Amino acid sequence: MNIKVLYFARLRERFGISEEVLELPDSMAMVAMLLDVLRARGGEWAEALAAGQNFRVAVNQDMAAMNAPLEADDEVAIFPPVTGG
Amino acid sequence: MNIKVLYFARLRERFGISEEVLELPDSMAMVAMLLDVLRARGGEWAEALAAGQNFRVAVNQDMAAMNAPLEADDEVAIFPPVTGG
Amino acid sequence: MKISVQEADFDAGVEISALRAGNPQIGAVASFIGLVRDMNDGSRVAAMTLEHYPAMTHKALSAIVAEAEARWALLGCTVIHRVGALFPTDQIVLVAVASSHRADAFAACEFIMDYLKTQAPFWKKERTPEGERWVEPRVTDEQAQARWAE
Amino acid sequence: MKISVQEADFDAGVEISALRAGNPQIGAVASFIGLVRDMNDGSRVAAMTLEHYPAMTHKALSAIVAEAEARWALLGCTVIHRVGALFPTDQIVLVAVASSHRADAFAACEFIMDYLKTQAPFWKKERTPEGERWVEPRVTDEQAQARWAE
Repeated sequence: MNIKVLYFARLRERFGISEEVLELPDSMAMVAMLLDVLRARGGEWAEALAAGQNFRVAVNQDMAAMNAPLEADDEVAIFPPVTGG
Repeated sequence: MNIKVLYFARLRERFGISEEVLELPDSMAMVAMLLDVLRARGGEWAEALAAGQNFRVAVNQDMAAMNAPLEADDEVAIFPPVTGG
Repeated sequence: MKISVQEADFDAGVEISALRAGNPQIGAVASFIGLVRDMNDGSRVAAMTLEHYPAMTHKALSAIVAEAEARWALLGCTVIHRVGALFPTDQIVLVAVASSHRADAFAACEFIMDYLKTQAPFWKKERTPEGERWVEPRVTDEQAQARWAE
Repeated sequence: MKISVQEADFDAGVEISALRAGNPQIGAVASFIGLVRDMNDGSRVAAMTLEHYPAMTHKALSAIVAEAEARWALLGCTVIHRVGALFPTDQIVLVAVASSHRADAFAACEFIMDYLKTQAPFWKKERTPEGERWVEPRVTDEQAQARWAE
């Protein structure tokens, strides 16, 4: 299934990419598994998304936990803690 | 000594007077004693200023307690609890 | 600190702009506007008269703002309170507080309103279908002020 | 409920007037304006860029306002947040809340700001003499949000 992934702010700059479409096996339909796929790229990906790093995930524009399920064509965003206001 | 006394809002209406100058013996130099003089007038005065009635006193434009001292030419104001804002 | 007691209406936007003008240390402005409602304690209110104790009003408001400035790190404060005849939807009071951070601005603004409600010499008289009546103090206002005591 | 995410500046006075216009049930309007300071974490700030996640921003702000409306008796709410390039003394955000009584207006206004600070997808990048840097989240903002949890 295809998952659209967006990156914002410091993470967008570190990864050098703002948006991509990943094809995941249907068996990997969870936020934590998507993150494993990204970490497997190594380098900045492994470092910035390591357990204990301070980042947030939204699924279809709602804040989501690591065990949130994913479905085909979902939009997942990965970003640092927000600092508006 | 002379004490200027002001009345506001509901108390001004009940007493039918907004301002007067009282001559008090120097020995009665305390808010509580001024109030005794006023209560001695009877009628609305005795009723509205009775112990337990909800009114406030200011001396020289500062909120004051019953045992606050008075000096010649002080300005004492007697009024209901405030309701601005 | 700007304190005004006046019959005239005020422009809250102009006051807030003036309060923060030219000070780049200000990161937060909290403000409050109190308005005349057309209903109070179950009666329709057609109009209201705000009486005050002129010699004391400015002094009392200054003392309240000075106390707020002692408690929080403020960068400016404006308090405007109207007196005289007022009608539903009219503005009664503006409190605007500037600070570097929002927690100080919010706390000081609410503190000033709570003290103004119980310490500043204003009295409201409402005109209702049942006649004129003086507004009664609210227990909740006393409680709101009391929570700031250490 | 009015929610806007925009590059353009806003006129807080106009927004507050529009919020309360024509509703004589409104007795209280609490509002907050956040501004760009010229100093943050010990460095001078020459400019700032506010990035956001457009598809999510409006949805997140709407959810925060809806939660405030569920908790307090509100009669209107306006939230405006700017994005793009901003400079010291520029306005960043306006939150204005109307209610019958001041306690509800103050609480809801502060609640919305506290949640906006930790839940709405905005990120600030500052330009300082030492170069550009992303603003770090503050522990005090997390704590401010946490106190609203039951």
